[in-house]
Amino acid sequence: MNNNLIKLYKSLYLTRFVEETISKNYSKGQMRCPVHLSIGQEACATGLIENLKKTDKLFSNHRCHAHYLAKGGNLRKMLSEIYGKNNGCVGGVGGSMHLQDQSVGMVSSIPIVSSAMGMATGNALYQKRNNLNEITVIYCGDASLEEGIFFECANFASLHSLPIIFACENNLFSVYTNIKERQIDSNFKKYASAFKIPYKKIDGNRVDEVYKSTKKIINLVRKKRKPYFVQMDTYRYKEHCGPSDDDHLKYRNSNEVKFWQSKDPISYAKKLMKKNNINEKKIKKIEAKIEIFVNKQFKHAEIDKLPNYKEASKHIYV
Amino acid sequence: MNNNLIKLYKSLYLTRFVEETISKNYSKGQMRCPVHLSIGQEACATGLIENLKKTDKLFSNHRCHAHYLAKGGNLRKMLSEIYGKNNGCVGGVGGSMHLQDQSVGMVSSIPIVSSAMGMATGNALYQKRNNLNEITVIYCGDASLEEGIFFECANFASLHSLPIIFACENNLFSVYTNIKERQIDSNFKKYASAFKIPYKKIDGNRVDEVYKSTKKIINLVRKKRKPYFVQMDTYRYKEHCGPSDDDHLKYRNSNEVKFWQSKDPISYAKKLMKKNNINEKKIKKIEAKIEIFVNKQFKHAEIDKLPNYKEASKHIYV
Amino acid sequence: MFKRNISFTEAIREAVFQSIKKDKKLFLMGEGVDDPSSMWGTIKGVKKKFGKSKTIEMPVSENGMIGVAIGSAINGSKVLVNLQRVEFALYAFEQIINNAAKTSYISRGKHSVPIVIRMVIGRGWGQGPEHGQSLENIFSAIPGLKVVIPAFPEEAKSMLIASIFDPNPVIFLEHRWSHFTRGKVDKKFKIKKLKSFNKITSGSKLTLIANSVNVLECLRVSKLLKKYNIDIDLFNLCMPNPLDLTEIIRSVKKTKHVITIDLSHIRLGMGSEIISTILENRINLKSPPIRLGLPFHPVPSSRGLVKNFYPTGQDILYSIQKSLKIPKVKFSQILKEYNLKSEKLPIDVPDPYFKGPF
Amino acid sequence: MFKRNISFTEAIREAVFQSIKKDKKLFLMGEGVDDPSSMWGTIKGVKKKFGKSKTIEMPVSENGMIGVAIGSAINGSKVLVNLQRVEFALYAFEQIINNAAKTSYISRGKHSVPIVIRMVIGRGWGQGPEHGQSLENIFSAIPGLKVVIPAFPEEAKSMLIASIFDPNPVIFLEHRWSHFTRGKVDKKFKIKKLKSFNKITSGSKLTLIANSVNVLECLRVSKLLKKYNIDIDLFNLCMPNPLDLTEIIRSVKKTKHVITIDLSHIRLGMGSEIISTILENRINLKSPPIRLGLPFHPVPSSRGLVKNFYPTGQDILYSIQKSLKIPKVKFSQILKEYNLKSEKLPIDVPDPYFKGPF
Ligand SMILES: Cc1ncc(C[n+]2csc(CCOP(=O)(O)OP(=O)(O)O)c2C)c(N)n1
Ligand SMILES: Cc1ncc(C[n+]2csc(CCOP(=O)(O)OP(=O)(O)O)c2C)c(N)n1
Ligand SMILES: [Mg+2]
Ligand SMILES: [Mg+2]
Repeated sequence: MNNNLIKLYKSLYLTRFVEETISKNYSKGQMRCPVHLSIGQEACATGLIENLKKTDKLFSNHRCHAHYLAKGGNLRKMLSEIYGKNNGCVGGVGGSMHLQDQSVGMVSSIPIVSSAMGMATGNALYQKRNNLNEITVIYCGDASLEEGIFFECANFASLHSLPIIFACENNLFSVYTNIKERQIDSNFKKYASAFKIPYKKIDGNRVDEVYKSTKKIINLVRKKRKPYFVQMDTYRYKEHCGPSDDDHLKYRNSNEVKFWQSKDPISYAKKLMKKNNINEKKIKKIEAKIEIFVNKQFKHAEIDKLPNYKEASKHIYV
Repeated sequence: MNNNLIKLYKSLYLTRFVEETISKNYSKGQMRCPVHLSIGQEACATGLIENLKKTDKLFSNHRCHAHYLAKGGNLRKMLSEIYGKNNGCVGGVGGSMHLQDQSVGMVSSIPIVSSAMGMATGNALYQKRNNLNEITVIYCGDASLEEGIFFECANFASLHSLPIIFACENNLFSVYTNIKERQIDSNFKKYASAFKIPYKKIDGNRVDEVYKSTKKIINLVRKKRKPYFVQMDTYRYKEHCGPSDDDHLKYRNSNEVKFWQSKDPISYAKKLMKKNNINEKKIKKIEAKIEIFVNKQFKHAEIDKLPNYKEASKHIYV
Repeated sequence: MFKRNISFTEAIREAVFQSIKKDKKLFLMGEGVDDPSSMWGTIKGVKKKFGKSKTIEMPVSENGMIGVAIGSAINGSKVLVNLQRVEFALYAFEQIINNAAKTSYISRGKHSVPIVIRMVIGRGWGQGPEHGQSLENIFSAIPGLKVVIPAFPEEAKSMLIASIFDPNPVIFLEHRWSHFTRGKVDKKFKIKKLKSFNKITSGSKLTLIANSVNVLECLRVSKLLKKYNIDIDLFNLCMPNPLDLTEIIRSVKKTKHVITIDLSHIRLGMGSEIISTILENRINLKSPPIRLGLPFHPVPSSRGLVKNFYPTGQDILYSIQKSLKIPKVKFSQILKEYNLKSEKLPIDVPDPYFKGPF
Repeated sequence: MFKRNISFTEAIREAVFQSIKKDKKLFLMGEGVDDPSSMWGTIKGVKKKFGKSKTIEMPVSENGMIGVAIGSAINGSKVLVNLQRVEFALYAFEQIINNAAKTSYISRGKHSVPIVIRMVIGRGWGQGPEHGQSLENIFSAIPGLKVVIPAFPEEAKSMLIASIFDPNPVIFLEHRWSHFTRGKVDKKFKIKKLKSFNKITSGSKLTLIANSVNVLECLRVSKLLKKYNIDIDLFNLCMPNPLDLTEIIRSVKKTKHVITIDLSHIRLGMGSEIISTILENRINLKSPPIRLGLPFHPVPSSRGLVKNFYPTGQDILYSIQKSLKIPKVKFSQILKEYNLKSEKLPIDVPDPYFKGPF
């Protein structure tokens, strides 16, 4: 249990520290692409993905840093990509919204809302047809449930009983717009039920709960080869796109903000560790090690070279 | 009651006779466009639409003859359109799949599955915003519930509480493909519930039931300004597209075909009338009158002129 | 090389059957993929012959379907998607343009998308505005897609095989009228290289570029003109994307006369790209280039309205006369012979000539 | 006529506000239509000023949204739809092409679709392959759509008003960099006729056609060349669909030199249509036409990779030299002056010149 907690915390803290560093350094103007930070939402990524095997496949959207890191994606390549450098995971053609790392099963991040949904479903079809022991996870936001393609994929996944988990991070907002203005309520069970897809709602800020619940779900999906819908309620701290807070804009209720801050996934995990007799010192040591590692990767990315413009016209076709 | 039954029967018989005549004459090669006949499904159109006001707006799909006629669309113009003639309801540019008659609120038929859904929802939004006492009805097939746009519209209609009825004719097939191969089951309540849209399933072959149930529903939608989903199970007799039977292809179970034929909406309505002491003679008289009328319209359409090709380049813009 | 006279439909089917045999990673997907019509017989019996794992019946959800095809394909499946009409793909433009076309580019070639999306172009019998578009120029304006349009049975077979075994996403456009053509087709399975143009007839007087059913009409015209000593370099633009105009440039340098025929609208059609490129290449034409194709409005349904809509053999002849300034007397003789040979059939069904054999 | 120096953003906003005042049938629709960003301020405060009935917040469902807009519009509403990026419209191509573009045609003018779909074209700051496309050539290949692309604040205002009061569906493309431009804009509300071209500078030596941000670069070049006695007929192709080339034909007949710059890819871009049409019109150019625009591959994100991707002032100058054969000495002087004036700024943010005022 303790080992597990530590593993989870490492992943959480890595993600948080990487994104805090992005946030801190963004204004230097070297990360010249839009960034969508997951700060506040880390447990949704860590808790579930920690249960996946390397061979399991992950798909993501515009807010993909946490998923990439939790899946074990190469940090240096991620940062180099965000810096627009030649060592980027896709050589700089994609930027922050297109992270992928084939070597760990982080297949694709697509910044068009719900666009990765079809590909993920196709991936699960492939796994099923070829009797692979893998599963597919598609991370999506609450707004992605408003795109027709989600329903098309849910229908197909259910009809063909595919090993796919729709992992929905409900942070209540699409950019500045509350889910109340977009959907009739924020209980997604109704969508899953429409396709007889089993559903579970999880507190997305509690890494232990996400971990425990999704462990069972993942086992089920792997064994039974059928889809599952997981709703993880959570909250984003920073602005939708960019490095800063935007609470001054007042589109989010300040009590709501406070409520979610009191449920901070990192603090929560820390408390858990303490409860399990992992002391402050040990935690600090873990954190320090991560920080050193992360800072080094940032340095690397900063000094990586810009790609040669001739690369831009390559790979249009295979 | 009797008057009502007679009215319903007239509409049913008109539709049946028109389509039987199309079927009979199609091989003469003068109706040179694809036709999707509603023979067997007439009660879904008649029973519901008979309750609508002229100002209520109707949208349809490729299988639009019955809807057009039930809504009071001009028969001559419909036939002329199918014959590709200049008196066609859209001057011959559309053919059988694009019937519309503004004067009676038959707004548009679009032969791309579910494509009229968005327009219908927008129409209901217009009615709501302008406090009109109208409602919108969108006829759609079972397959149209597989297109993402249906879910997008259902969400929007529910969220904004729009006066729209999703009138789904479930004939169990999309072309030759059984619904079992396309959806997890054929109870559409699950889709309606996903958006908290009230739902009712009706025997689509019993015109009295369709009429009674939808009367209440239409009143409700008109008063409460909110959407409703109506599932009408029914069966098409002819091939998906074209004038003939295709039972020799055996894509439909012969017992199933027989079962539905035993539930023929015209025979059923006839029995009803007899039960209500409308005698055979009276019925024959009604039918004869309709037949004379219809035959005359066919003659008209046959001798209508082909449109001048110069019309083809008009109305690209308003 | 053993060639039989078979139909375009049979050629497609043979390509599908042989490809499934060659590569067990291939499967078919579509609405009604194994129904009694089975894309007008082009894929009839796949399930019966190869088992149900080779055909996946799809809900009527085009965008999701293309997404699923892409997702299967980046893993190593080869997917042949079947759409009865080009228009149904409009629902799937998002997946086609965002994912099919860009996956190789974005992944720096780590992912490939070996899918073929067969789409049928409707014409005749009152198809009308939403069942008669071709859109090949639009697909050809998207980098990362390949666009293939066979005109003859032989091309249908060899290019479908080539498309299936191409690692890139291919939009495979079949004209409904092409299905009826017949011609000699090699029985062997062979993976040829896809190329933009197939040369159909050779000549020195004029370069004529068309594709799909328009090529058939051009062939008839070219054969006729040959008798009158007017020999034409006729090209079938069978892969408009990616577009390699080398051969065309060479031909036009020789002929100094060029006519293009677009399957879709003239406006922003392949003809516009071809002609601009020719001009950029400093070729001095002896007469202005001519573009034929559809006028810039939707496809009307009635046979009364499609008169003057689709380019005809006569239109092509007149354009050639205009370009080459064929003497009046000679031209009226040509026209007479053309009219004699072309039967007076309704405008909305394929001319018997179109059936071939080619 | 009272003109003030305002930004493109303010011009758009003024057009929206004045149009709402003029016609109570108008309302706005979109994702985040009244959020704090409100399309980068272009529609800020509509709700506050005109009440919540004028803005309809939409779920993230683009195809449904466009369908809803069309359905409202055929009844008599005027709908202004707001999309933050062109790419999001890919989900809605079905509704745009099947219904928005064809409703007037199919209904024989009984229905009209007075909607305007504003879409923003991304560039710079690493937008990348799915946030940087423009697709104006694709929309312009669809009959029944109007496509409008303003370059200057004045155009932004007058053309948005004209688009809103046009009974047809209008794709209104705004380049993200245009938002920062400033210029003199008439305060009055006036419904002008939409036309394909606005003439920006007059001259006899060469016809230069561009749109959106490329016009700004052209203007700079044209002004510079004027000093060297090279006067240029510069046209802003502000409505590529429907396309009326009369003015261009006239200009090229005079100048005999033509260069086009596409906002999107050169391949099958507006330039190809323009140049083909010029040639069909039997105009003897003195040098081959030149097309500039984007190379035929997706938009990369990194600033290292967009080098050589977007046409620059230098590219334009070199092309003009190539066309006019400007003597070497003179040209190097021109180039020197150009380079002096254009600041060395990062490639992925708008040049300060782009801000105007114009
Ligand atoms: C098809 C499409 N429409 C709109 C956008 C603009 N957009 C980018 S992110 C976003 C919000 C998505 O919200 P959600 O799915 O809940 O994810 P979150 O940002 O909250 O993590 C929107 C609307 C887009 N990228 N793609
Ligand atoms: C988007 C789209 N995909 C496919 C088709 C081909 N198609 C025409 S009718 C039809 C069947 C539709 O079935 P359903 O909605 O149940 O209506 P029915 O024909 O049974 O009345 C199909 C698939 C189409 N017209 N549009
Ligand atoms: Mg969200
Ligand atoms: Mg059906």
